[in-house]
Amino acid sequence: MQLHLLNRSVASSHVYRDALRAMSDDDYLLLIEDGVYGAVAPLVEHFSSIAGRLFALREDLESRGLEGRCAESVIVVDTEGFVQLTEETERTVSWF
Amino acid sequence: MQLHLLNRSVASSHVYRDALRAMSDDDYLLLIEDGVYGAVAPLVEHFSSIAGRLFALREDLESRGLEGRCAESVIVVDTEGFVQLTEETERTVSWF
Amino acid sequence: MRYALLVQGAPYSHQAAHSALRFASALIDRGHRLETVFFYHDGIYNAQRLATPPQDEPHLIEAWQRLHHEQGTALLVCVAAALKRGVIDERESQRHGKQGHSLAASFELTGVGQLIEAAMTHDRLVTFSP
Amino acid sequence: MRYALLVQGAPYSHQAAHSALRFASALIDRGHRLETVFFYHDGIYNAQRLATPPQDEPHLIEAWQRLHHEQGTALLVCVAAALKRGVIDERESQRHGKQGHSLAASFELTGVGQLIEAAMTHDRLVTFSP
Amino acid sequence: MNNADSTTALLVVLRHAPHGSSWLREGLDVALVGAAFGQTVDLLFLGDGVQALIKGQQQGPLGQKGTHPTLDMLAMYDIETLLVDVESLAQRGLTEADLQLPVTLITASQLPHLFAQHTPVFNF
Amino acid sequence: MNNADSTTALLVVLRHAPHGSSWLREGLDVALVGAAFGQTVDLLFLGDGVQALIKGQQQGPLGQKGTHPTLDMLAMYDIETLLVDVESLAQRGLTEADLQLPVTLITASQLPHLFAQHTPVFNF
Repeated sequence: MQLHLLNRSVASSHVYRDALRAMSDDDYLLLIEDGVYGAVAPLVEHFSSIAGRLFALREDLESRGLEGRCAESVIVVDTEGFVQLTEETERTVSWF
Repeated sequence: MQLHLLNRSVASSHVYRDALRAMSDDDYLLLIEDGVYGAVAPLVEHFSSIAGRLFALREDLESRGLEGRCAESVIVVDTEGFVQLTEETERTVSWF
Repeated sequence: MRYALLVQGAPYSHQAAHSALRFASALIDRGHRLETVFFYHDGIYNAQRLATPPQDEPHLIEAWQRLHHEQGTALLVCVAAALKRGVIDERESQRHGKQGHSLAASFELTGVGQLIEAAMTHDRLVTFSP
Repeated sequence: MRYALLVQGAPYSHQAAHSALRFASALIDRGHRLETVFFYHDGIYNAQRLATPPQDEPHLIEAWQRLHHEQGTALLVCVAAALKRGVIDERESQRHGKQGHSLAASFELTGVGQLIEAAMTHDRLVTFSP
Repeated sequence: MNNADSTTALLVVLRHAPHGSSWLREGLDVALVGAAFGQTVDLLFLGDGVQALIKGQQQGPLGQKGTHPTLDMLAMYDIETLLVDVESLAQRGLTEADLQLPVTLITASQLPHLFAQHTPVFNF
Repeated sequence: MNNADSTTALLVVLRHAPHGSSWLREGLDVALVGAAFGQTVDLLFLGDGVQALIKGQQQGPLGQKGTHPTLDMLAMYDIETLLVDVESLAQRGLTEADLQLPVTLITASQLPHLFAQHTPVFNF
């Protein structure tokens, strides 16, 4: 089981598609940095195939003014939660 | 009349869309660096709206092994031709 | 657990270094050990000795150095990536007939082999890229 | 015509500097004048004094310096972008209580105002970005 | 306007989001300095750049400065024309009400004219 | 293989095109060093990375080195598994016949398994 990190907005980069294609059925995806723009409707629809396994980093949402805009389907974690996700998964793969 | 430069592949970046949207009817678009991957079929279809005004830089095609693969609709220029395009147009706008 | 970080973004150009430092602090707070940070690609600019950020901005190079002093974290800089980008230590400088050095204290130039080893020997490797 | 270039990519990381240098040479061959190159964003790393590329790779910093010597091209480096990234001259180094400098010869630190002026006073401004 | 004599205004196009990279900050610096030098400066927020205007932004991790305070200073520099691409807003689920400042909305058909009428154009 | 004892191989994912940036070169360096250290290394060409394999590449401007000579050296380092994402090829109008070296084609359904079975994964 792996944790994938994505730091690009789905609105400007195609890399999220490769990240999704590389994910196994129990893998997690954590949106960080500019990736968190993808946690907001309507862009979050690009992640409908991984409902329940999509996370976004609270600090990056907050700094971008997105905390109240984040879709309900996204699980928001702070950096401590990010570390926890790396504990629970075997390996981290970064997409940029 | 303006010369637009694009250095990103249409296969990985959306920026070509904004470049096309910003272009006037007589503007030119020159593909350079990784932008030249967009001069090859089927990716070149993304530029069908500017047929006759789409250029690609020969040196960047050659170094990437694309010289023989470049679509016929694309006007290939070398760096001297690139300079000429900047002479003929009032202004250059770079998209990256 | 024993963590290694791979940092590939230049400081002050991309958020990679900020994110990595914040992650570093959180993993230490959770009782883990940050043994190694490996700087590769433009990440090697994090070891730039003369970085002079504005007073109201975080000094990222000093933040890395604090990790080294307080946690014993090894700050490893890929020598091939660093040399061509002009981040070099006194020894490399002399070897190439140059004057002066640009590698900040507490960072050390090393080979990519150390990254492979870090990946093999640590429990976790997390990459922060531009 | 009088040309200015704006270079925003780090050498050896992105093709921007290569492309800009090739364009520079071609415009000179066509009888134009390259008066100014302005380095901004990660382009300021083109002025990194201690860059030590492998022998089989082009030395981009020296290529810029040749332009300066042979064509009188001004090599202007944005001081705000350069300071935080650690590319500083002797004067800034002393002013900030540091030892040594990292700005290559023939390059000069200057403000963004010079970029605005270059854009206004030259016939053409062409930007090369990462 | 500072420079009513000038026949054209300078256009600074902002296409990057805050925090993730320094492009937005460095683009704004060009705009501010241009204005300080007496040029008329128009700003165009395009693509991810429209996210610079989202209300309620804060500092980033480790005290990384945001660009939202700079936006509030634009008026002091006589930068009053904030052009925003409608399509970029819509793609991101944003409306004018979500933005920190009053803006002028630009439709697709106006975009080419904007680029054609300004000299120079700085694209960040 | 150098390291038949090792239960897992190292996966280096190459996602960037040659010449435009140094990502591809630096990713290949990690693969070569990994192999020199006795690890089993598999390469996956994904997205723009498949363009690294296009036949007939040359030096870039000013003698900028390409990565195509490095690819020819992979076999000497016992890096024999060159995995190529079929979908990335198709999107770019490429087929196996366009490539410089023999490769193993990977379909969408095999991709997750590849990432799951290798440790570590370096994504460039």
